[in-house]
Amino acid sequence: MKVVLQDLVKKYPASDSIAVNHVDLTIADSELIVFLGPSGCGKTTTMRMIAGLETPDGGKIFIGERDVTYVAPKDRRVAMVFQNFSMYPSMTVYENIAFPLQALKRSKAEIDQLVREAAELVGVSALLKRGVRQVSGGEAQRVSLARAMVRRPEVFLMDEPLSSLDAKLRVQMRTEIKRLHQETRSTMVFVTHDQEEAMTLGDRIVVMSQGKVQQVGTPHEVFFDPYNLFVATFVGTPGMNLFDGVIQQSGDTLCVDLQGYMQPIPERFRATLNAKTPTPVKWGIRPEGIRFVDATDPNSLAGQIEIIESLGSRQLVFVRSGDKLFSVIVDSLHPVRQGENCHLHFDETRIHLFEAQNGRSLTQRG
Amino acid sequence: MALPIKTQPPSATRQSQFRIWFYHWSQKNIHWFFIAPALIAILVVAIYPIVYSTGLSFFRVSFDSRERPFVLFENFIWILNDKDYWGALGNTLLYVAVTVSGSFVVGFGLALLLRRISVGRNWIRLVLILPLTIAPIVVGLTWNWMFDPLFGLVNWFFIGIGVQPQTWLAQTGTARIVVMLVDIWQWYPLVFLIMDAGLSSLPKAPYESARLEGASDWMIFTRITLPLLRAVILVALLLRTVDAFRTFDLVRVMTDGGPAQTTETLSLYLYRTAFNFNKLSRAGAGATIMLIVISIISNFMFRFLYREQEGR
Amino acid sequence: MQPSLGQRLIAYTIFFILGVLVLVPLAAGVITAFKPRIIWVSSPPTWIFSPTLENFEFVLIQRNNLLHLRNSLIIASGSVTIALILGVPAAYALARFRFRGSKGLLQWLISLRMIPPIVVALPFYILFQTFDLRNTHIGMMMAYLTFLIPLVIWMMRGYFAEIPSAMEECAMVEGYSRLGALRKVVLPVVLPGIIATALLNFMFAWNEYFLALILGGRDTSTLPAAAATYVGRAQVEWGNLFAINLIIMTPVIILTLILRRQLVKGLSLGAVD
Amino acid sequence: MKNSKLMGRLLIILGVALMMSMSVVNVLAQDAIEPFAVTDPTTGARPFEGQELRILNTEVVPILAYEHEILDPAYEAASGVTLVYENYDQGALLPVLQTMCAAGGDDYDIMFVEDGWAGALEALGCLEPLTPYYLAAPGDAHPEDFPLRAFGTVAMHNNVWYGMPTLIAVGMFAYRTDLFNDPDEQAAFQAEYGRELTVPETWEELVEVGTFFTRPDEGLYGFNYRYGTPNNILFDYMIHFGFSRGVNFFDTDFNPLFATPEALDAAAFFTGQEFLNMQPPGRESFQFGEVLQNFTQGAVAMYGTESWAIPLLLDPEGSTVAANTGFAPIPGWRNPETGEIQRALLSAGPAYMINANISPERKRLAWDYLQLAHGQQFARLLADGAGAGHRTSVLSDPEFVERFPYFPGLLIAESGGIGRPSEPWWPEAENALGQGLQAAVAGTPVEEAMTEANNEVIQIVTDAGYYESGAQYVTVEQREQFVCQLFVEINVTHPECE
Repeated sequence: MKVVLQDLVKKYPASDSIAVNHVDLTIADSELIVFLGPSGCGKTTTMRMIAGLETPDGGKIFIGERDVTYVAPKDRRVAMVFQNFSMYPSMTVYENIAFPLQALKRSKAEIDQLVREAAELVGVSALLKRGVRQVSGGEAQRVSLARAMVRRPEVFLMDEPLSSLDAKLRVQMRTEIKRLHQETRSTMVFVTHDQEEAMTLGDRIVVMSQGKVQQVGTPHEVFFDPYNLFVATFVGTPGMNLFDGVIQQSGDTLCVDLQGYMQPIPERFRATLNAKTPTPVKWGIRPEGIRFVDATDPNSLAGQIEIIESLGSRQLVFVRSGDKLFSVIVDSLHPVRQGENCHLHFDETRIHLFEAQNGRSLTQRG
Repeated sequence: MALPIKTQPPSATRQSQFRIWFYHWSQKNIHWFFIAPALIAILVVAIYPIVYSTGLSFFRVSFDSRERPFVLFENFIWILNDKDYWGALGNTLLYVAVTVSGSFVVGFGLALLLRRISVGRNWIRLVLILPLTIAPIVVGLTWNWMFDPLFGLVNWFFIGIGVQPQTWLAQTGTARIVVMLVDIWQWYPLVFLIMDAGLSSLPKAPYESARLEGASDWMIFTRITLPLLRAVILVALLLRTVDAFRTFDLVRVMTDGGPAQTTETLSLYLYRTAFNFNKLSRAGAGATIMLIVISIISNFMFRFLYREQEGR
Repeated sequence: MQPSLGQRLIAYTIFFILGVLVLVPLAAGVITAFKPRIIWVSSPPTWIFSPTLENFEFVLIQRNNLLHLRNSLIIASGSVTIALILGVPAAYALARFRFRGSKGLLQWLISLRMIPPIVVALPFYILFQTFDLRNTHIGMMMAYLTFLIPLVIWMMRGYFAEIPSAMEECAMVEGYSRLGALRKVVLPVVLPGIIATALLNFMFAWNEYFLALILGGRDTSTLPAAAATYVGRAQVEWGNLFAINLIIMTPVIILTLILRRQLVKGLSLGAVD
Repeated sequence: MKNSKLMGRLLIILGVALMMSMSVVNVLAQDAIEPFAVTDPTTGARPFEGQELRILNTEVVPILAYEHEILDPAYEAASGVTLVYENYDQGALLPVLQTMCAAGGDDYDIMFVEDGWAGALEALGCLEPLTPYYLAAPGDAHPEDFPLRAFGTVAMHNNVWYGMPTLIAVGMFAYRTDLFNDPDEQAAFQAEYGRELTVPETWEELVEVGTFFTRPDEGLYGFNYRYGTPNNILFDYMIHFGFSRGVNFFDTDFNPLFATPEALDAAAFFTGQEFLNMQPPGRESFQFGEVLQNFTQGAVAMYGTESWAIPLLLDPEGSTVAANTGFAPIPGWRNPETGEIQRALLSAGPAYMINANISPERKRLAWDYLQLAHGQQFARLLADGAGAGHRTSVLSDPEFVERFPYFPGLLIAESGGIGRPSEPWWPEAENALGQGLQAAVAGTPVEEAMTEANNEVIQIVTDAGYYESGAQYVTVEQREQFVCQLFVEINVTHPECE
């Protein structure tokens, strides 16, 4: 079932500051979409409006063709999994899963069958008789998934359901949710502040900040083609190297000046730069786009290795060059030593340019 | 997955303006649906009496005349010039300070102590909260009887250990202390109950790590227990303070404010002014001032409480 | 970690002393309730005597305190019930919704508990007079609500704040109205809290003296007001007084005994914010 | 100067006359009340059948208990009316009354009203004058059967008859006959003081005897008084020390008289160490209950009390010394000139009064009960059963006097009693004076304490506007005149009225 958010606005109660600022979004049928953003960016509020737990101050919400803006949550046929709540403490696992069905006034036999199916699907069949004290956090979260599924909702809403689990369990549950999505093919909205989760789960990612949608796109798009500075810095660990710079015409090519070293800028930016130089910009490059090269390489910037952090198979190296500190990711086998002098080469294709004033990407888009 | 789910027919896409407005309104003001009944009740049972008595304090109203001339601040001026009022205010503040801190220390101390033992906890708990279940007037009378200088058990206890019996409730020095002790006797169980419950819900982890780090009991208490229990402590203190301010029954039956008015609390003073001296509106003025004083104190405690809660 | 033997010994000694301090006055009172008139007081106290029920007979039958007992039961339980019905939803709203003035409202509510009963008495009397509520249980319950509602809201708010709001929101998404969610999901969880609140408030209502005295009529006068009549100008009728004291104490102590687990559980539920 | 003073007096006399005539007019202006009875002796009809009569009452003194036992069933059987009592302790009764009267409530038909409270309740319009009811149905009331002073204090206020006295309190003195009659004690006393051990007649004698009997090791003390709440202490001081020395509350212009040399002299004795030392510990807080308890438990040899306590002292179930209790007139001062012992005993007490806010029908019903409950018939029953009484005919009945030798003493006390002023502000003044006395007991120099109290009373009277309006304090003699006036109005004759 497709979900359409039309110019949604939500103000914080008890103050007039805006939580969700004119959000327009269409979520396709059977899509798993992830809302990603720092806390307080409005992602959860947006989801709660889809669920009906908050009423928008402006705009409309459609589920399928139905305008549900003013429909009570119980009548929206959505399901929601919450961040810090998983099981009703006064009920057993079985009663928990049966709970949404009781609201539909189904027969006992029908309920029983549906409960068992749902329990089977998330793997809690063995726990049905247990109470909340007798299940672990991960199991409780599975129960909440089963409870969400049992009603066959048109839309699944998940509000950081994994954030209270430990790292290993989180990865495991992530896979499970992905599998569930593939099996049920229902529309799923997943809210998280964890970009790794967003990247691995989402068909598409909605990056939000300060109540606004910053970018909507596939994980690949969001990572490799951030629309603006916010997305560029928020997505990716460690974040993009970003510096103020001035674009200069150096002969035929555009360059950015790095303490005398002129880094060429790809041609694709020329159109958006209005051919007016020198132009102040923010320029950036992800740590993965930097390589160590020999000192002989003319297209390189000299620097000194300050800190080395191991990331397992790779290592994160901080290199100082003048007043700038670059983070570089290289293979663990690459020999680096603290204090060593080195030379950095920037992959032209991975250079990002943003307008200095509003942070918008200068990449030309079709 | 074969079972068909009944789906409701799609609701009308065009909803009436009114319905939208109403939905909005009701969602925005949903809290009022819950609060309104209590608020209306409070309006009748609390605000009306307060407004009425405050209103009275601007008139000359007494239990000995039907005329009620408007006198503006006369009653307030009178009451502020009455040394008995200030005496009663001082007594009340002392009473509140001593009994609240006393019942807190005893109640909290016992709750802590109860953690140290394992056998017979339930029985001890039960015995300890008994005084709370007894009506203040009964408590006062019982202790009056205990302190009777000729026939009371306290007296016989003192004779037993070879001390001259004292006339506890008849001397200005001791009456105050005895009344406060009895108040503590009556109310420490409330603090005990709250603190006992608070202690039993403390997490274990900080204690274990502190102990591994070799912290002393005292350090654990001041650095871990107290901070973790701050909100609970404040709730207990607030509840006690609120009730201590309006103490009436206990003092009324034990000393009736005597001897020499050393135990006369504000409640008793107001009672005397209204019912013994017939000066209803003076009592109203006194009560108004008392309410202002109390609100200032409670406001102060509230700020403190909220700072704590928001700091988390 | 296990406290040392010495520590435990000290703890038990302190509990023993306190137990004596708590129990001796109560026990002495209870014993006196069974003493014949002539030895209500004596010097030294008499401990050996043939117990008599004449004090109870006098208090219950001659002075018709069964009526007061009934009044006490009706008024205390009734006022607590009404206070819960009115206060629990308000407490829920104050715990759940942040709206303009919600904090101020809470503070204001608890301040109301500090109103000296003297302030309330005459206005209530006139209110009773106007609406013909004199000598009715409903009227007395209204008067008691003055100090019960604030405490109910104050305590219950703590309990509701404990429960994640996601709990009832989840139920609401799963097909229940807000009220349905409250009833099916939240209520079972706060039940110990409600019981603790009810019990504490019952104690306050049951033991109330001043309002009962001024506002109570023949059909509404409660036990504490009746107890005070045994401290007369002529004499203190100790035996009768302790007999009625015992009657006042017993129901509350029995209730506390039955509900003590819920009381402790309930208090710890709300106390930890 | 002289002229203006004269004018002032004239004005006062005119004012008093105006007030009196107005009250007479008031009485006349009221609708005449039909003659009525709860049972018609000829037809047996019971017009009030099924009604309830609601009586606000206080605590259980045996007199009231007797009323319950004997009178009420008989009345209920005869009239078909149900009597509903509500009891409060005396301290709590006043707020209940005040609240009801201030709000014009009609919760109770008949109210127990102490003489000290009547002024305030009258001002609230809560008290129903009884004259018209008496004129319509005199029944068994017989108001002339009381000494004038007692009736004037307890039943009347501002020249209006409001109540039927339920009991009249006068000072009484009780002592332990077993101690006074013990030959060993007598011998020891003789040896120590060189005179016989007799029941003391003067306060000086009492101090001697009391000190003699004060033996804390045996748990025995000489004498016991109450010094508790402020108004009690004032009460006792005035009854037993002040009045007998010629102290009065006020002069005719409402100037308080508590710092005059006589008053200070009496106060010094009352609060002096000699007098305090023979009393048991705790005296500073003792009130009626405790002093009674001390005596009935055998802890004191002598005890000063009021007449209502007599039945309690004689009850073997209530007092360990009931069989050994003797009564005597309260001691007094020996007038050095005449050699006579001066005693002054305060008459005070409650009366049953009718709530002015109830319906006319209920008022008539209430009157019917009142005149029966406190009529001559019942007074005799009461004396017979409880050994208590306050009517002249009872107290002077030879048959009763033989059984209860203290009756004549009560009658004398009632006839000589000086009641409290029933001004609305009196409780406040009483409190100030009581506080002064308590301060003196606690050690403040008597003169200082009483002068301050006296000044406070002046302030209270000033605040009440009495000096400004030139109000006059009604003396005991004037009050007697009022009573006689009433008796003229209701066509009864009293031997004391001429």
